[in-house]
Amino acid sequence: MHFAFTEEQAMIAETVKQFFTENATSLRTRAAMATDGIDRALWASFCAELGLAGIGIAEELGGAGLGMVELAIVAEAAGGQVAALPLLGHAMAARAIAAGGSAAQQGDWLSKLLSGEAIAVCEGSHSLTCTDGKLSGTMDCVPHGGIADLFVIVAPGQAWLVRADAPGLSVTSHVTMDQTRPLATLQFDGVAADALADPAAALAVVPQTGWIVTAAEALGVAQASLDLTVGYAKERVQFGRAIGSFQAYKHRLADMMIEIEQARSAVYWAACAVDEGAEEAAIALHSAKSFAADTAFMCAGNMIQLHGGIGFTWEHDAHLYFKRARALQSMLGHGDWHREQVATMILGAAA
Amino acid sequence: MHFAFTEEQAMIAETVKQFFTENATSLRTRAAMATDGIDRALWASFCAELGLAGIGIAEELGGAGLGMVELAIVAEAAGGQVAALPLLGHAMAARAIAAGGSAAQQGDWLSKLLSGEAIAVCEGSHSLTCTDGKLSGTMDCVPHGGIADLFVIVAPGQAWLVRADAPGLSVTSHVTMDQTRPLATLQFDGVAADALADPAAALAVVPQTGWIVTAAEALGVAQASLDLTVGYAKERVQFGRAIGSFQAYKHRLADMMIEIEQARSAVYWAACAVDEGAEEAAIALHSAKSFAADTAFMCAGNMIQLHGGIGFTWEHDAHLYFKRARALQSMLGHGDWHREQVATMILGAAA
Amino acid sequence: MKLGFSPEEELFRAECADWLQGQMAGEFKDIKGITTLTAKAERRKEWEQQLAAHKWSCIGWPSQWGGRDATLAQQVIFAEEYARAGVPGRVNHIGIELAGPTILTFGTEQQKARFLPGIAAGQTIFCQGFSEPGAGSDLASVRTKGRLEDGEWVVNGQKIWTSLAHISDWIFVVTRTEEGSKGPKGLSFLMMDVKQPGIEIRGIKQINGDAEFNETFFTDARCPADSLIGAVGDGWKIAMGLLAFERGVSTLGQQMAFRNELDAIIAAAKANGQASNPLIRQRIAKAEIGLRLMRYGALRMLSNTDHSKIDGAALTYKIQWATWRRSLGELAMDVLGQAGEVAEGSEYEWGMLPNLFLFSRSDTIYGGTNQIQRNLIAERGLGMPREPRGDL
Amino acid sequence: MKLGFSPEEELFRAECADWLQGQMAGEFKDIKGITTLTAKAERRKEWEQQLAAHKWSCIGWPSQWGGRDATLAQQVIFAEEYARAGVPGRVNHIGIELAGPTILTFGTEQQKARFLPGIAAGQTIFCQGFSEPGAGSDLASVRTKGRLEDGEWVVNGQKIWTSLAHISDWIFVVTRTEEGSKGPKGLSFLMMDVKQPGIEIRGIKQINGDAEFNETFFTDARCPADSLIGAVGDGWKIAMGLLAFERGVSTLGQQMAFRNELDAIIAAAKANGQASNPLIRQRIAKAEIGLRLMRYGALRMLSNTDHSKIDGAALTYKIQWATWRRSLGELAMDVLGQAGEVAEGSEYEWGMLPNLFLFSRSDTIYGGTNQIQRNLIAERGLGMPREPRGDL
Repeated sequence: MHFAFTEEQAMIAETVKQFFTENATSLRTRAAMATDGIDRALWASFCAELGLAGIGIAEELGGAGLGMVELAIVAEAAGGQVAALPLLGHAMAARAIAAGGSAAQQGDWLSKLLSGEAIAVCEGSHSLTCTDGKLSGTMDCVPHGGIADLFVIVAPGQAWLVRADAPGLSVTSHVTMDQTRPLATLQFDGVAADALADPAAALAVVPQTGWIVTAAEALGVAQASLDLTVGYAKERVQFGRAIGSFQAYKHRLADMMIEIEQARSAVYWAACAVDEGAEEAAIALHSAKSFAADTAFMCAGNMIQLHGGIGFTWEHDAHLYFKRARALQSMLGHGDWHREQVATMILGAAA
Repeated sequence: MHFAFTEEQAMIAETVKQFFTENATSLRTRAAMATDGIDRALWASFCAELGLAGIGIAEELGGAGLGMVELAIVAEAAGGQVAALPLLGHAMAARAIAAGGSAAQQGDWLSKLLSGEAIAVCEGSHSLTCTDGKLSGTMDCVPHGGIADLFVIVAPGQAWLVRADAPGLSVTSHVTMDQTRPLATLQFDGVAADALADPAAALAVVPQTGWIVTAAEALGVAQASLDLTVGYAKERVQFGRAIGSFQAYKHRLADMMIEIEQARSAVYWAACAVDEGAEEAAIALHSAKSFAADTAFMCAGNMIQLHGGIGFTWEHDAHLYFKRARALQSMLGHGDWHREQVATMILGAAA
Repeated sequence: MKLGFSPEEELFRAECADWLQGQMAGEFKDIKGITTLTAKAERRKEWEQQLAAHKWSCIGWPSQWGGRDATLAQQVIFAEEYARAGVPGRVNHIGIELAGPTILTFGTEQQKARFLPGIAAGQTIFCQGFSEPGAGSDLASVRTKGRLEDGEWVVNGQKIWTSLAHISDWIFVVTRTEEGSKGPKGLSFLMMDVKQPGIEIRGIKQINGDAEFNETFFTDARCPADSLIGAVGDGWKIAMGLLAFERGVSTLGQQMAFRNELDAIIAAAKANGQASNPLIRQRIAKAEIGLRLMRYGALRMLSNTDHSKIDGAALTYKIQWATWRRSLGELAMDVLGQAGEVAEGSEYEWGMLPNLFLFSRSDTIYGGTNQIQRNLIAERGLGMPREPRGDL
Repeated sequence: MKLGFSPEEELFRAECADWLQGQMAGEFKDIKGITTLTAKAERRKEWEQQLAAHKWSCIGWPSQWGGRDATLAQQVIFAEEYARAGVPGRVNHIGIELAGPTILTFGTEQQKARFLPGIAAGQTIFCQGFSEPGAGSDLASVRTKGRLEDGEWVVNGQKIWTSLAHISDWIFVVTRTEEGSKGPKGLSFLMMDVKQPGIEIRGIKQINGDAEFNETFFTDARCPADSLIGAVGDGWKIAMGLLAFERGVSTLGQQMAFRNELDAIIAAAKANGQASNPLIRQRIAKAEIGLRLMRYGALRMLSNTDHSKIDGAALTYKIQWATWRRSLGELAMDVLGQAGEVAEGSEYEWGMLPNLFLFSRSDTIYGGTNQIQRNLIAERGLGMPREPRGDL
């Protein structure tokens, strides 16, 4: 029992933090926002130079090994810079293929995905129908759907690979509030789909991976919101005083820290519980996703408020964090839904 | 359209405020708490000297006339001193008899109630059964049930008068968190009941009266909690400063005032809407009861917090307000229930 | 205490409703239902003039200056019917609700004659030059300088958050006219023509992608000597008086806009099934109650005639509506779900509810942040010690 | 990062569980399940001694002083099994968790020999004399005076909120030993025998009708010169060190008590149907999540070995649990409904949940109010400027 980073984990944390701080700059992120919402050069160096796209994928499959704790470390750092990256979909997709793909499916895709040569997105659906291996129906609000080469689609008891250029598939990317992760609509008209060999195995890893990445990103967003506001509090003068000297301002910062510390416990508890196959993993995941996303929203909202007028301008980065935080709340299950899952575990199903 | 007190209303407000401040002292309230939870001498002078027990009862029935606005003014002042009085049950009972009683029932009871000679309590029940004019069953949590001479009991489509000394009725008074309004259990074993002549008319006035009195009491509790805390903030020194000079403390007081001002609008909106028979009366009543009770709880809780250690001692009056506030939240419908009624009005019934 | 309206007042209501609905069904059909402050600005200036032509522009003003000496009840009724008819907000609300009343209260007869007819007629659109960079909520820190030179005021400096400056004709400016003065002393209140070479307007793009606010730069901008309202050095007093007008009848019009927003949320919840989610039901009920209480709070402050005491309803009004509306934005997004994050068109432009969500983050900041509001409430309303100024 | 326990640790868990459950089923059956701090105090002193006799009294202490040099994991396991077995809280928790570690860290060898065996053996029950009337959260304002006279410290003054003083043998007292000194300077830390004529204890009746806290009056109270911990004037430093011990392994035991409270709420909700109320379900889920996060926050701070950096989990822990528990009290009452306001017996005495509701109002006050906690977090954790002291 040791609930702190190992030396290796601390080193990864430092490395990725430095990588994102240096490379995922506001300038580059804004350039990505103006186009399709990803910084391709950043993703390329993340995959190639850092080699971290393979975290959570076994080494024998060409991955980096390691586990959810390390994935959370990476996602937290990415979130801290609101980096415009397809990390979320990638992690879900690659882990789904690693867990549930046939050797051929793994061979076709994993090395391409881990090298950054291809980008995959993974999404769940309850409404697609599959007849004779052909998918029909619509999927809304697919994050980064517009830039994917491959879709991994999971449905109750089933999972498929679909190439973005498959005949019958049309992808419409939307102008999205969080411009670093545009949502797309996928229209399937009898699209040939490659069924994953072991859909149950894929289904087992997809939600946990998604929740950990979003929760860890949210933690990064929350911490960055606090850090940036603390910096501002020290330099900004109002009424002849550093605004950080106003007790109400200080207390608001303190409230952010109180939530963030809990969010941090939640994220690494969940990641660690998944890695160890602990019974608590389910409750930990729901706790982490709901708590961390709400914390990110609270902190990013406070960042705007505590910056005053400049905080709601386009020019300042606060709105990037704020919009990311909102997106993190609404994707992969709203907080209320996750809490209802926790309630079901301890109280039984709702009447 | 003039949403401010008339001169007469302002005068009543001043008179009752002075009356309660002078007479409903902490010492007397604590004496009442140690016995059966009412200050009989206070009730006697309220009825006899002030003659305000007849507010909301037509003058031709021996009442003081006037309406719910004036009743709210009285209840607000009583709440401001956490007075140990049977005002709530009295108002509901007397108005029920005035509205739905036969001339004989009115003659039997109204003058006794308005003079303070007899005390009545009014409560709703969904579980009592009435066979051949005899009531059976149990009623829990009847406020001041232990000191009533008369019970006015309303049920869907029915209403009865029951004397406290009626054979078959046993009344058990409980030690109650708010000692100024002990709750009692009433056990009916074939108790002879005098059915009110017009139960629908009684039913129409009972809930509105109860909600206005509790909401107005809550407003008084909230305002008194703020006033007492403001006084403390000016005199108490910590860290070499008046604690009221700490911005976090100031802001908390401001938050109380923000809620109280809304609660004040709510209470008098509801009272006025009932007096004018406005269509909005229903939504106003649910708004007033839920908002004012929550405000009272928030303010009384803050009063404890902002007094520090002394705030949670028995010696200080803060706990009297706090317990009254809690009781006001839970009686006559919790805030969540009232808000659900509002939701039903604007969204339709829940699925 | 009386909430209802008299039969005469109900007749007045019918008159307002008839005229307003007639306009929105007829000549001004094209602007019905606009909810933003800036859309179709030129057409809405024509609407201001149409209002004026029928004496509906500023009914609370004295009839001498184009008003109707309307009673409080009449003003309440007009605001309600205005919104009910789907008429868009007033592009000259600053002129009608702030500049006009300020001139009526503090201006000379000459100034009244010079400005009021243009404002009342919808010919002179006003904006407000208070905030400055580095002194967002701190009016006493104003650094924009004004000096009297050859019978003209010459102004240099910069204002920020000048809402609607880009469509305005005039601006009122708080300037520091006493060299070396500090704090609230040495400030003066000037009326200036926006359309002059010395004034430059730059839009500030906001979180929602729109630009309602501006930076306004003054470089030897000029106005005649008699554009000064009150005396030299009265700027603080007049600005404070003006801020009090903000809590006037106009609040009712603003509330009707909130009503539209809440109604849109209710409609969305009914349409997508969230109306049966008990958590959403509670939040919608709270929003509904909050909005009603805002109305009755406004009526309380408007009915209040005893100005010797602190008016708690007025003092707490700004933070109340701002906080309510910010929560409303969050509720809107939770009702819409992820779909609310998708724009309808191909531009970064937002429909009513997502725009509410984004824009409302500024409500708790401009016009005095929530933090400043709490200071004011505790200090003015509850007699707590003032926050000390520093000397940085 | 590792949450699970090793097979050896699981063996240790079995050992703890066996012994504790055996005791609660056998000799100490009569105290099983007690949840208040004060009930059956004498019998619980015997329990302290039983723990000591089997070396379970202070397992984290060095074995030289009666401990087991237990690892963190072992301490976590013991705390969990202690609560799981339904063993009541430690009446000597202040001795074991605060006084003992303080003496271990700051005491002389002589003092260790004098005090530690008694504490470890459950013979010496300690209480804490920090707060004073008029200086609730402000330790630097201590006015109780100590002077050295004929080889003895003589203490005069008054302490307040002395939890459990009425059942204690010893008290540690922060006194002002330098005449005329102010603030954190000139304070000293003394160990004093409670049972002497110069010390008088008066219970303070609380909101819940109980009296756990006390006023403690010192009138020429005495202790030998070598009862001073550290040097004269070190009182502040030692008190601050002691407060850090409050965030140790004992937090886990406290959490197990919280677990019992939340479980009682869950059981009540299931019994009365509130478990199907979606609003209550959300609140129970939030409470559950909050409690779990407290556990992992505590494990983070206990696992943290890098003391050069601010430990955010430790710094935010007090306000986190206090606020959580206060909300839990409100949740309990909303689950119970009006019935929760009725006492079971004929005295003003409360069952677990209503008592939680009432008593938890003090959690956010004693040991540093939430307001003080936020100051500390912002100042120590985030480097914000300190609140200035006044000179009143």
